[in-house]
Amino acid sequence: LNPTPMLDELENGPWPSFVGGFKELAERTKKPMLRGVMDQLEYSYNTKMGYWKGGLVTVDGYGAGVITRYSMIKDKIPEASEFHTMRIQPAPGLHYNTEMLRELCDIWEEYGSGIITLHGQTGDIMLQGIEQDKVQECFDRLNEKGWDLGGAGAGMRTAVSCAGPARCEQACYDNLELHLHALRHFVSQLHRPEWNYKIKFKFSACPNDCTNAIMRSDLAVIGTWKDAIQVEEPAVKEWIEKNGVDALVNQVINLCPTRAISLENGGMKIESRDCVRCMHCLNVMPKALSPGKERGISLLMGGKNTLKVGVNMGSLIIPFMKMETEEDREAFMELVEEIIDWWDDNGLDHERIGESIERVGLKQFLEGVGIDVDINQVARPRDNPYFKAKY
Amino acid sequence: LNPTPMLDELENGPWPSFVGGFKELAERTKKPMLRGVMDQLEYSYNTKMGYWKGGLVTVDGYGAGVITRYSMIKDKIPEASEFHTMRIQPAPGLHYNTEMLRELCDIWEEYGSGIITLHGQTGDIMLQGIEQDKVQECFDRLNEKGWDLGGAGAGMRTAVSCAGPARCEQACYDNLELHLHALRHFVSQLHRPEWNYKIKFKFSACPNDCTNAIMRSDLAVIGTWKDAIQVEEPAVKEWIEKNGVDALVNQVINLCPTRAISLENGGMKIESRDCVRCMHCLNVMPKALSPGKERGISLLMGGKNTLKVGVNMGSLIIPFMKMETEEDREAFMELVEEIIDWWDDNGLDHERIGESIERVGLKQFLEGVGIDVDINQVARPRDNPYFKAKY
Amino acid sequence: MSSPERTWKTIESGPHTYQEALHPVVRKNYGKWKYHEIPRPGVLKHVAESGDAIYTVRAGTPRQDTVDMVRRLCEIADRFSDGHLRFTVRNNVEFLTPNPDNVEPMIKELESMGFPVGGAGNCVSSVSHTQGWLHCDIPATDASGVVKSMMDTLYHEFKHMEMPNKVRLSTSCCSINCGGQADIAVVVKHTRPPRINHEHLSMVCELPKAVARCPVAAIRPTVVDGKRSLMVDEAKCICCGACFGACPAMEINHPEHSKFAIWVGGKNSNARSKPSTMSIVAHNLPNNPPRWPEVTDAVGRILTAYKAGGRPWERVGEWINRIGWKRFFEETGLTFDEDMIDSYRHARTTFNQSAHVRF
Amino acid sequence: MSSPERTWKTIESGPHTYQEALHPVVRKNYGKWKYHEIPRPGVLKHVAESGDAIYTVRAGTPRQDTVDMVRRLCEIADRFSDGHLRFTVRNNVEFLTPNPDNVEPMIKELESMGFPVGGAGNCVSSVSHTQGWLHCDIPATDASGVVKSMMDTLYHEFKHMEMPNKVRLSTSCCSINCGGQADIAVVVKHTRPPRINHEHLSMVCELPKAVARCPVAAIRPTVVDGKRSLMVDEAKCICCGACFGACPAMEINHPEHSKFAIWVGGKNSNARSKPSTMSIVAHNLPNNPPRWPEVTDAVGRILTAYKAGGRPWERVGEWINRIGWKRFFEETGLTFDEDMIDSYRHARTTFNQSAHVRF
Ligand code: SRM
Ligand code: SRM
Ligand code: SRM
Ligand code: SRM
Ligand code: SF4
Ligand code: SF4
Ligand code: SF4
Ligand code: SF4
Ligand code: SF4
Ligand code: SF4
Ligand code: SF4
Ligand code: SF4
Repeated sequence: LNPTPMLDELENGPWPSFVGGFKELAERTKKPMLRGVMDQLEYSYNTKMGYWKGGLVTVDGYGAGVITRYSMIKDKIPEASEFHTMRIQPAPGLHYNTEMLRELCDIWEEYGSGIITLHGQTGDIMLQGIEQDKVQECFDRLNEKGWDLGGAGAGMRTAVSCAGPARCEQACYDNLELHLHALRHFVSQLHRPEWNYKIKFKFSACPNDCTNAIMRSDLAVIGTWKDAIQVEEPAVKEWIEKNGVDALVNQVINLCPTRAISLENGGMKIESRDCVRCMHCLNVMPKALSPGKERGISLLMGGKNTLKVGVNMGSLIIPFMKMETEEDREAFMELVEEIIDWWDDNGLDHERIGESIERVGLKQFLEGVGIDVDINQVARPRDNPYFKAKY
Repeated sequence: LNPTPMLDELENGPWPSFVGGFKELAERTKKPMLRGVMDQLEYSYNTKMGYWKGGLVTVDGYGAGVITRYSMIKDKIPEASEFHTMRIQPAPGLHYNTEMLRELCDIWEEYGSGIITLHGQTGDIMLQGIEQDKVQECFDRLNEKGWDLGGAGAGMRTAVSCAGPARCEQACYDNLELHLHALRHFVSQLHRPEWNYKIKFKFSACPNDCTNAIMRSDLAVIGTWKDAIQVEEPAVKEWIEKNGVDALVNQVINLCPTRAISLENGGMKIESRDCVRCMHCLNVMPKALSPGKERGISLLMGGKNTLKVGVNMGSLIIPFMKMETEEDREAFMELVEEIIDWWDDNGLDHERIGESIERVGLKQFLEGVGIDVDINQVARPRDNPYFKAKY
Repeated sequence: MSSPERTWKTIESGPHTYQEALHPVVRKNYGKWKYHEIPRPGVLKHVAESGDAIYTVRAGTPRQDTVDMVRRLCEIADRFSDGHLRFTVRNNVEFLTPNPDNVEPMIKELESMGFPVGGAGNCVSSVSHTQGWLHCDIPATDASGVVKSMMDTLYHEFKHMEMPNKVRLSTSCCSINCGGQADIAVVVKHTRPPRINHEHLSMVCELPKAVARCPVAAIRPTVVDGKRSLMVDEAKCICCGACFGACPAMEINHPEHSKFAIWVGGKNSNARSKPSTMSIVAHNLPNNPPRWPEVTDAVGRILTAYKAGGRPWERVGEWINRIGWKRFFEETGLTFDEDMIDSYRHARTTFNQSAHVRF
Repeated sequence: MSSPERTWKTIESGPHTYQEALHPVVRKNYGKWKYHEIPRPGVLKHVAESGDAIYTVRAGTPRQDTVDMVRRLCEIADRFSDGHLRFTVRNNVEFLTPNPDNVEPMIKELESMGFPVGGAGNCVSSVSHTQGWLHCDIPATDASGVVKSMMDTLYHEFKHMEMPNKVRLSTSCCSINCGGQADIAVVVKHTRPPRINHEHLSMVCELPKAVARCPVAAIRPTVVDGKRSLMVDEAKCICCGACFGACPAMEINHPEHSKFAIWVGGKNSNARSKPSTMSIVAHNLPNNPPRWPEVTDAVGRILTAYKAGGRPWERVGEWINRIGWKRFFEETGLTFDEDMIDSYRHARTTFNQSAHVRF
C-alpha cells in the first residue's frame, strides 16, 4: 500500500473506520484495485476534487443497475481506472441469514474489490469496485443465488421497507409482501428504464415512517387504520400511576397535534374522530395503545429531495386501501400502473411525478388518473377564488 | 316614494333595517335624491346588476377623498344621477361626543342626502349622496368643525385604531396618539395621492388585533411587550379553584401555541422565553395575567386582501420599537418614510407594498430600507440551498 | 372645482382629535385599565387600577345609517352616558358609563328603538360589509341586503353568548372582498371570464393598464372593427375580475353568472394559532335578492355545527383544524369538490404533505 | 457486453425473497407483536401476543463495509442469533435472538470487534450518507470521511439514550442531498455559478438538456471559438448545481468554493407534528479534509443545546418550534443572516405572517 496520510487520520477515533476496513481488505487480498482506489481517494482529500466520470456498463438484456465509474486520473493511478458499482436488491426489510450473506461475499470477493455498502440510501446492496469484463459473470453467479440487480436511470428504482410485521407492533400491513410484489411487478421497468425520470417506492408499515418514505419516495406506501385506537385501560392506568398526571398532560395530551386527547378526572380520553393517526400517543404508551383493527395503507405521492424545485414532501393521494389479500395487492398495482401512465403522458423529461403534479395541478392529476377527490388530499381548501369551474 | 317591493322585504325581521332608515329619512326630508337612490337600488334588485360609474370630483387643493358616482340609468331615474360619497376621518378609536356627531349630522343634512355609514371598512365616516356642486361648501363647513377628508386613490389611506388605552387592559401602547400623529404626518399624501397604489395603516394596541390590521393594512402597528407576562398568583389560584384543573389543561395549557405553559403540581408555569405573545392565556385570565412592563409595538407589513396575488397577511418586519414619547413617534415616522421611499422606487403601478416585497425579495427590501435582519421576520429559515451569497 | 366665493381656508387636520371625545372616567384611567368582565350579553365592565369601573353597552346598527338614527343614538348617549359614545370596528355602537344603574334602562331604551343589545363576548357580532348596488361601481350584489337577511336569522346569536368563541362575519359584493377575511365570509364569486364591451372599451379604457392588471396574462391586445381593443384567453382566465376594476368594459358581472361563495376560518387575531386566511367551502350559490335564502342557509348550517361542536376558545378555523375538514363538510352538509383544491401560486403548500388522515 | 460463452439464463427476480431470512420466532409471531421495551441502550425487547419475546441487539457499522467485516457479522449471528441478522435503514446491523442470555455476551463480542452497540431509543443513531469522492461523479467532498469524523465525536451519544428523542443525521456530498432530510444534516453548498469548460462541453454535452435542467433559466446557448456552447447568467444563477448533473462541463465544484451548509429540523415521521423540511442554519463552512473540524463543531453545538433544552419526545425541529429560532441561534452560537431568508418559489409562505414574536 502507498502512504495515505490523510486517510490514515480517519483510522483514529472510536467509531468503526471504513479506511481501516479497506486497508485490512487490501492487505489480505492484495487486490491492486483497492490500492488504486485508496490512492485516488487520498488524492481527492489533498486536492479537494472528485475524479470519477460516468459511462455505460450493464448486463445482458438490462439497461441499468451498474453505476459505471472510470477514473479521470488513471494516468496517475492506473489500478482503479475502472471502479463500477453493482446495485443489488436485498430482501424487503433488509433481513438476511448468514448463508445468503456469505454466498454474496464469496462471489463478490471472487469478481470484485470486496467492498460492500450496506446499504445505499435507495435500499440497494452496493457492491463497489468491479471491472467491466467481470460484471456479467459476477451477475450470473449472483443471479443463480437469487440476487438481482437494482435500479438506476429513468425507471423504477429499488425500494425500502421497514422491519414491519416481522418485528414491530405498530405494523398496519404486510409491507414486506407488498414490497416483493410491487418490485416484481415492475421488474422489467426497473431493469430497462424508459420513463421521464426515476420513480421510487418506499414501504413503511405505520405513520412513524421508519423508511423516510414521505420525503424519499415518489410512491410512499404508509400503513394506517380506520377505526379507533385500541385502548387497554388497565395499562393506561398503570402508565399514569408510574409517570404521573403532569407527564400525562405534558408528554401525551399536550403533544397530540389535533388536541384529540383531553384530561378527564385525571385520566385521558381520546376523541377518536379528532385523531389523525399521528402515532404519538401509541409511541408513548405501546403497552396500552395500539392501532385500530381496520388496517390498510395510505398512498402518498411526489416525495423527493431538493433538486430544482426544493424538497417536496409526498402528498396524501389515496387516504385508505385495504392491503390484506393478493387481490388487494393486485388492485394496488393496477392503480400504480394508471398513475405511471398519466405521468408518462403528462410529465416532462427529468421531471419527477411530484413535480408533474404540481405543474399540471392536483385536480387535473386526480381527474387524469380517475382518483376520487378527497378532502384528506389537502391540508385545507383553497384560500383564493381564482378558478373557473365547469358549472 | 315609489313602490319598492323588493326592498320592502328587507324591512321584515328583527335586525335593524337600512331600508326602514332610508324610508324614514326620505319621508321626513322629502329629498328627491333619496327617492332616486331607492328606486335605483330596487331596479338593481330586480335586474341583479349595478348602475353606478365613477368620475372625478374633489375639493379645492385635494386630489382625493370624494368617491364620485354617476348613475348609468339617469334617463330612467334622474333623481339620483349624482350620488357622491365624502369620506371623512373620524377620531382615532371611533370615539365621539354627541356634540361632534350632531354637528356632523346637521351639516350633512343641509348639503347631502342624510345617509351616513358608520363606518367604512377602512375607517372613514362615509357621507353618502351629495351632488358635485355642493361638495366644496359641505367640506368647508365640516372642516371648520375639525373634520377632514379621508383617503382614496393611490396614496395614504384613512386608518383605524382599536379602543386601545381608552378602555382596554391589554393595550401595550397609545395607539390613538400614534394614529393621530401618523395620519397628520402623511396628511398631504393622503389628500394628494401619487404613489404606486394605496397604503393603509391600522393600529391595534395588542396582538388580539381588534382592527384586523394584519390582513387589512399595509402597515400594521400592533402592540406587544418584551419582558415576561405579569402574573398575579392569587388570581391564578382563584381561577383554578373556580374552573378546575381540567379546564386549566384543556383551555389554557393545551391551547398555548408554543407549549410555553406546563402543568406543575396542579398549577401553571409559564416558561417566559417560549412565549410568543399570542395573548391567549391573558385573554382567558385577564384578572391574573397582564402584558409585561416593557411595552411597545411590532410593525407588520404587506397585509392586503385577495386581489391578484391572493390574500396576503402582513409579515413581521420590525419586531419591537418603544412607542412612548414624541421622539419615539418621530423615529417611527422616519422609518415609515424610508419604507415608502423604497416602495416608490421599487414598486410597480397598482402594486401594494406587500406585493413589491414578495416580488423583489424580503432580503432585498430589508437591505434597501436599512432594516436589521431579525429571525422574527420569518417563520423559519429557508428549506432550499438556492441562493448566491456575497462571501 | 374651486369656487371663487370661497372664504374658508382648508385646515389639513387629518383625523379628528379624540381627547374631547373620551368620557371623563376614560380620560382619567387612560392606559390604566386592569381587567374586564362581561356581566351579561352586550355589556362589558372594565375595571381600572384606580378602582374605577366603566360599563359599556353595545348595540347593533344597520351601518347604512341616517342622520335621524345617529341623532337617536346621541339622545341615548346624552341620557345615559354623559354624552359619550363610540363605534366598534364592526359597526356596533357603544355607550360608556361609570354608573351601573344606567345599564338596564339604557338597554331597554335601545331595544325599544330597535337597536339590539349584544355583540360582545362569545356571540355572532355584526357583519363587516361593503357598498354593493347602493354605491360601488363594480358590485355584483348588494352587501347591505345580504347582511340584513343574514342577521335576521342570527338575531338570537347576536344577543346571546352561546358560541365557543367570538364569531366574525363579513360580506362582500365582488371578489375583491373589501369586507375582509372572517370566521365566515360571504363573497361574490365570478364564474365566467369577462365579456368585452368593445364599443365601450375604446372610449373608457387605458388598454395597457387593463392588460397589466391581469395576474395570469390572459388579456391580449387585438383589433375589433378596425379599432384597438382587447381579447381574453378564456382558457387562461381565472375569473378574478381584476381587469374590471381597471376597465369597466371588461364586463365580469352578470345577473346569472355572478354567484356567491362561502368561506370559513379566517382569523386575524394572534390568539393561540397564527392568523389564518379563510378557505372556500361552498360556491355557485345563486345571487338571489331580496333575501338570498341559499346564502343564509349555508351560513346557518356552519354556525349550527360550530356551536354544537366547538370547544371553549376555539374560533371557527381552530374548531375545523381539530375536527378536520372531513367532518366539517359532513356536519355542515356542504360538499368538498375538486375546484376547492388550490391551483394558484402556492398551491403545493396546501397539499396534505403528511400521513395525517381522518376517517 | 454479452459474452458468448454464457450459460446462465437471467431470472428477473427483483428483490431477494425474505421468508428464509426471518428468524423462526419472527416467522411464528409475524404481524402479532404486542409491544416493545428498550431494556438498555442498543437493545430492544419485542413481546408478541403469544407471549414470545425477541431481543434485538443493534450495532453501528461504517456502511462502507468489506467482505471481511460482513463475514465477522455473520460469525456473531451464527453464535448468538441462530444465523439471522438484519440491517436498519441507517446502516446499523441488528441481531435478533429469543434468548435473553445471549444479549450481554453478544454485546461484549460486538464491542470487542469494534462495532459499538447503541443507536436505539433516544440517541444519535448512525448517519445516513452518500458516495462522495469514493464513487460519485459529481461530489464536492467525501461523505464517509465527514461521517466518520462526526461519529467519533458522537460516540457517547450513539451508545447512550440521553437525548429528548431520536436524533437522525445525514451527510451529503453535493446539494442534491442523496442523504436526505434529517434532524441535522451536513450538505455541500455550492457558492459560485458553474465555470463552463468550453472545450470539454462541445464533446460531452447535449446542450438543450443542460439548458432545460436549469430551474431559473440562467443558461443560454452561445458560440465560443466558433463552436456552439453555453453561457451562464451569473446574476440569475442560484448555484444549485443541477446543470452539472446534466453536463460535466458545467463545472460547479471547486476546492475552495464548494462549502458546507448545516441544516436542522427535518422530520419525516408523522408523530405529533406533520413531517417538516429542514432549515439552513449555517453556511460557508470550509470543506476541510480529513477531519472537517468546523462541521463537527457546528453539529456538536446544536446537539449540546438540544440535549440540554429539549423536552421528552421533542424532535430537534419541534424543540426549535417551541423555544423559537431566535433562541436556537443564541444557544448554539450560530448566526442567522439575510441569506437564510427564503427567496425561492414559495418564499412568502415562510415569512412570519403573524405578530407572534420572541425576545
Ligand atoms: C448511491 C446513492 C447514495 C448512497 O451512497 O447511498 C446515490 C448516488 C447518486 N445519486 Fe442519488 N443516490 C442515492 C440515493 C438517493 C436518494 C435517497 C433515497 O433514495 O432514499 C435521493 C433523495 C430522494 C429522491 O429520490 O429525491 C437521491 C437523490 C438524487 C437526485 C435528485 C433527484 C431529485 O429529483 O431531486 C439525483 C440527480 C438526478 O437524478 O439527476 C441523484 C443522483 C445520483 C447519482 C446518480 C449522481 C449522478 O447524477 O451522477 C449518484 C451516483 C453515485 C454513485 O457513484 O453511485 N440522486 N439519491 C444512493 C443510491 C443507492 C442505492 O441504490 O441504494
Ligand atoms: C367603501 C369601502 C367598502 C365599505 O363599504 O366599507 C370600499 C369600497 C371600494 N373599494 Fe375597497 N373599500 C373599502 C375598504 C376596503 C378594504 C378593508 C379595509 O380597508 O380595511 C379592503 C381590503 C384590505 C386591503 O386594503 O386590501 C379593500 C380592498 C379593495 C381593493 C383590493 C386591494 C388589493 O390590493 O387587494 C380594491 C381594488 C383597487 O384598489 O383597485 C378596492 C376598491 C374599492 C372601490 C374603490 C372599487 C373600485 O375600484 O372602484 C370601492 C368604492 C366603493 C364606493 O362606491 O364607495 N378595495 N377595500 C371601504 C372603504 C371605506 C372607507 O374609506 O372607510
Ligand atoms: C370593541 C372592539 C375594538 C374596537 O375598538 O372597535 C373590541 C374590543 C374587545 N376585544 Fe376584540 N374588539 C373588536 C374587534 C375585534 C376584532 C376585529 C373584528 O371583529 O373585525 C378581532 C379580530 C377577529 C379575528 O381574529 O378575525 C378581535 C379579536 C379579539 C380577541 C381574540 C379572539 C380570539 O380568540 O381569536 C380578543 C380576546 C378575547 O376574546 O378575550 C378580544 C378582546 C376584546 C376585549 C375583551 C378587550 C378588552 O379587554 O377590552 C374587548 C371586548 C371584546 C368583546 O366584544 O367581547 N378581541 N376583536 C371590537 C368590537 C367588534 C364588535 O363590535 O364586535
Ligand atoms: C429499525 C428501524 C426500521 C428499520 O426497519 O430499519 C426502526 C425501528 C423502530 N422505530 Fe423507527 N426505525 C428506524 C428508522 C426510523 C426513521 C428513519 C431514519 O432513521 O432514517 C424514522 C423517521 C425519522 C424522521 O422523522 O425523520 C423513524 C421514526 C420513528 C418514530 C417517530 C419518532 C418521532 O417521535 O418523530 C418512532 C416512535 C418512537 O420513537 O417511539 C419509531 C419507532 C421505532 C420502533 C420503536 C418501532 C417498534 O415498536 O419496533 C423501532 C425501534 C426504534 C428505536 O430504534 O428505538 N421510529 N424510525 C430503523 C432504525 C434506524 C436506526 O438504525 O437508527
Ligand atoms: S414504520 Fe411503523 S411499523 Fe415500520 S418499523 Fe417503524 S414503527 Fe414499526
Ligand atoms: S395518534 Fe396522534 S392524533 Fe391520534 S390521538 Fe394519539 S396523539 Fe392524537
Ligand atoms: S387590540 Fe388589544 S388593546 Fe386593542 S381593543 Fe383589542 S384587546 Fe384591547
Ligand atoms: S401569551 Fe400565548 S404564547 Fe404566551 S404563554 Fe400565553 S398562551 Fe402561551
Ligand atoms: S367588495 Fe367589490 S363591489 Fe363591494 S365595495 Fe368593495 S370593490 Fe365594491
Ligand atoms: S378576470 Fe382576471 S384572469 Fe380573467 S381576464 Fe380579467 S384580470 Fe385576467
Ligand atoms: S449527494 Fe451528490 S455527490 Fe453525493 S452521492 Fe448524491 S449525487 Fe453524488
Ligand atoms: S447552477 Fe443551477 S441555477 Fe446556476 S446555471 Fe446551473 S442549473 Fe442554473
